[in-house]
Amino acid sequence: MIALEPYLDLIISVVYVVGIVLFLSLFALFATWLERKVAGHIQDRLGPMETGGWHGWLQPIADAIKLLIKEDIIPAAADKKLFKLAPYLVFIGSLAGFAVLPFAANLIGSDLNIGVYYVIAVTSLVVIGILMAGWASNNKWSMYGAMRSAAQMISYEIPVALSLLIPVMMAGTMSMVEIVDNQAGGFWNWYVFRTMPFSLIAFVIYFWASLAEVNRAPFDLPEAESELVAGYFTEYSGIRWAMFFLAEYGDMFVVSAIAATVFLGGWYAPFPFLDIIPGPIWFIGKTAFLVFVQMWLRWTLPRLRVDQLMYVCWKIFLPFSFANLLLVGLWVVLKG
Amino acid sequence: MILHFLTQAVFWFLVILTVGSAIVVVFNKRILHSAFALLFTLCGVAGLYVFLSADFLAASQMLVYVGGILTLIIFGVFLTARMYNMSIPEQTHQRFLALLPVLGLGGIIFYVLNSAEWHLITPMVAPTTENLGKMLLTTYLVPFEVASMLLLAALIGAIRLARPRKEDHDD
Amino acid sequence: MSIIEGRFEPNIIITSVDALFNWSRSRSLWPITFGLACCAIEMMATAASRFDQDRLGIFPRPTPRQADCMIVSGTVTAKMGERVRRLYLQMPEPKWVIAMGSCANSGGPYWQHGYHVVKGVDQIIPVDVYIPGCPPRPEALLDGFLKLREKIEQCTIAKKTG
Amino acid sequence: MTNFHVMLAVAAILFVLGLLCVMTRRHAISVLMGVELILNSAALNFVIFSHYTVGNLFGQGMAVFIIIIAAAEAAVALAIFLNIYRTLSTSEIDKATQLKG
Repeated sequence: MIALEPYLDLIISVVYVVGIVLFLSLFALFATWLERKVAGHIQDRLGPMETGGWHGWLQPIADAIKLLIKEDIIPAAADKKLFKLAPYLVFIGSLAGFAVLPFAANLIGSDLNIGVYYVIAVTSLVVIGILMAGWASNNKWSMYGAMRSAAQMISYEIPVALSLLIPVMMAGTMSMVEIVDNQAGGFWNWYVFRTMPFSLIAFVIYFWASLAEVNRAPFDLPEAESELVAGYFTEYSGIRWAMFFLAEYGDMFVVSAIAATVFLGGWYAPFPFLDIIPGPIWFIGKTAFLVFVQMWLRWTLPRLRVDQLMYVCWKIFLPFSFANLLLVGLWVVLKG
Repeated sequence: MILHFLTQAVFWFLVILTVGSAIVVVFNKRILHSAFALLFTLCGVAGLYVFLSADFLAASQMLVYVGGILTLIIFGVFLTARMYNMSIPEQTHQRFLALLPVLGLGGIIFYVLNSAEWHLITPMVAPTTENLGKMLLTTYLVPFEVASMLLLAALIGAIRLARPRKEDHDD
Repeated sequence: MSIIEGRFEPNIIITSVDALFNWSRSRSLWPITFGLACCAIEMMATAASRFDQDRLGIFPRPTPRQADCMIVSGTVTAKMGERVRRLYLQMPEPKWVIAMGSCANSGGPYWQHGYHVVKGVDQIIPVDVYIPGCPPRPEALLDGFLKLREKIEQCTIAKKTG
Repeated sequence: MTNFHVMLAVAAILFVLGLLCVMTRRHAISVLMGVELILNSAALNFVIFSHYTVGNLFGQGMAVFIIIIAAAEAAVALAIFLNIYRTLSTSEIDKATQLKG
């Protein structure tokens, strides 16, 4: 009998990592199904109905198996090494964010003391991965898509970071768990409702800017079908493309989960007596609701032009976030 | 024991990643491959910062270097080269002539590293962000403000320089 | 061809794997839409709320790299024929083609005097399902997809015998 | 040989490689990459010494300043390279031999 005691931490981490990867894949799969259902119902259709009986719930499984056994094309004129590397980078960038998401008080990969900052930092990998994919494909649509995407993600990182600083300032810590703990006890304690209206503005700015961070409509210019075929993944087929897709939905989950954590009270119930329902359910529920709102917006709003996109970021979101930050700082100082 | 072994394995992986990709940066003929290899060097250094219990610095390294500077560099390559020429080759010059002083300097550095007597202390592993923040806003307040001014000046200067001139476009 | 195809003898494992693969392939047919003429309007109508091809898991993709089948809907002129063929070649295996409407089937009204029209898209790429009509109604296109399903369900990844 | 020595060696190698990059390469942006390597090695050295021999955070503070300066330097340098490319239509720094724009 081997003594398991010293390896317990290791085993727990490995199990957690495997669990997170599984969760990400399952979430991404069923998010595609949900997206098609939401799109269908918004457009007065039904969406997938036939595959697997009840409301076509097996549709994502069929899609996934099909993509796995599809031919994997690497264009002859592409830069093969970078072409193969890019999907992994994007996927790692998305997966790394999951490490600090607090599903519950003790269900977290690692409660880093720089949690929020860490998430903003690892997202940079996605930008590089996208640039790599766009360039290595040797295709002008990929290139344009990648350039647009990188410009957009870098610009919108600033309002995202500035609005995330507001709850960080109010909590006095960047650790995810401590930020959530400061919001315990009812929805009136959530940071989105404290220091009205500043934190509400911060939440709105964060949510809109995060839509641009993950290239979702109305900021989905990098993938604009009508002008750029499919943006930076035009040349990707089969399993490599599936990795981009997985990463996109993983990113949606990460940004929504951060919004739920720092603004909407993380794993706490909106009313204290509802705390008997376990934390992870609240956390995933809040996140899933925000993901749903992202889909809702995608199928409701038209796409912005490139210059409008940059205008919104630099001339509207940025000044507002700065003013917001100053005012909340003043509030924190005055309150002592 | 096994944890220690794993930590050492990760450490050596980071060392090899950093040095190996830095070699690619310097010797690869394709400039974009160099730029993308720089990504791994920067990530490796960020990982080494974690081993030095500099967590804030590691995240800053990822954010500023990878998210900012490296993206700028790649954009720079795209903008100053024929974008659709996949190889974007580059010739190097005086490689052997340059090798002499560089190897000499490297030799001196390694000699010093080997011969010096370091007075090592037992390193402390603790979160540094809070103390670093306090330090930057008390002891180092003036340099911090100067750095902010420098960033602002660089921002304005870069925009002024990179902007197309009036005669370049018609509107 | 993907890596698993044509490498194994037919046996019980392969046939059950076949069933799974054929199920997934036939249930998730993503077309690259090649709207060339008036048939394209009917194709769009098939995707819209009344006929809703997404019910069957048919989900249009903008790029050939991610598509499984191609709906050639409309008149294929000689000039467009090159592009049709190139986009067909860019699709990853396994791939299928649906020729929608008389023009794509046989040249349609241009079959005799249309010097500029390809007399049927099957002259340049292999076609799996022909849908007659000028243009065919959306129901006909959906029926074409169901026929294509039947065809896919007879595929196998085993070695071809004989 | 401890981790301390290995890391110092890594920093030294980065410095040497950066120097070589600056000296041999022609494309302006390659030179910039060499400069980044050198800056990285310097920052790494600061952090190593502050962690292993001093035990305070001053080295880390210095590294923060190095990162700030690297960001400013990269932005300005790229703006200048862009201007050079626009006026001289070359990106090789050896060709940019005149100050007149």
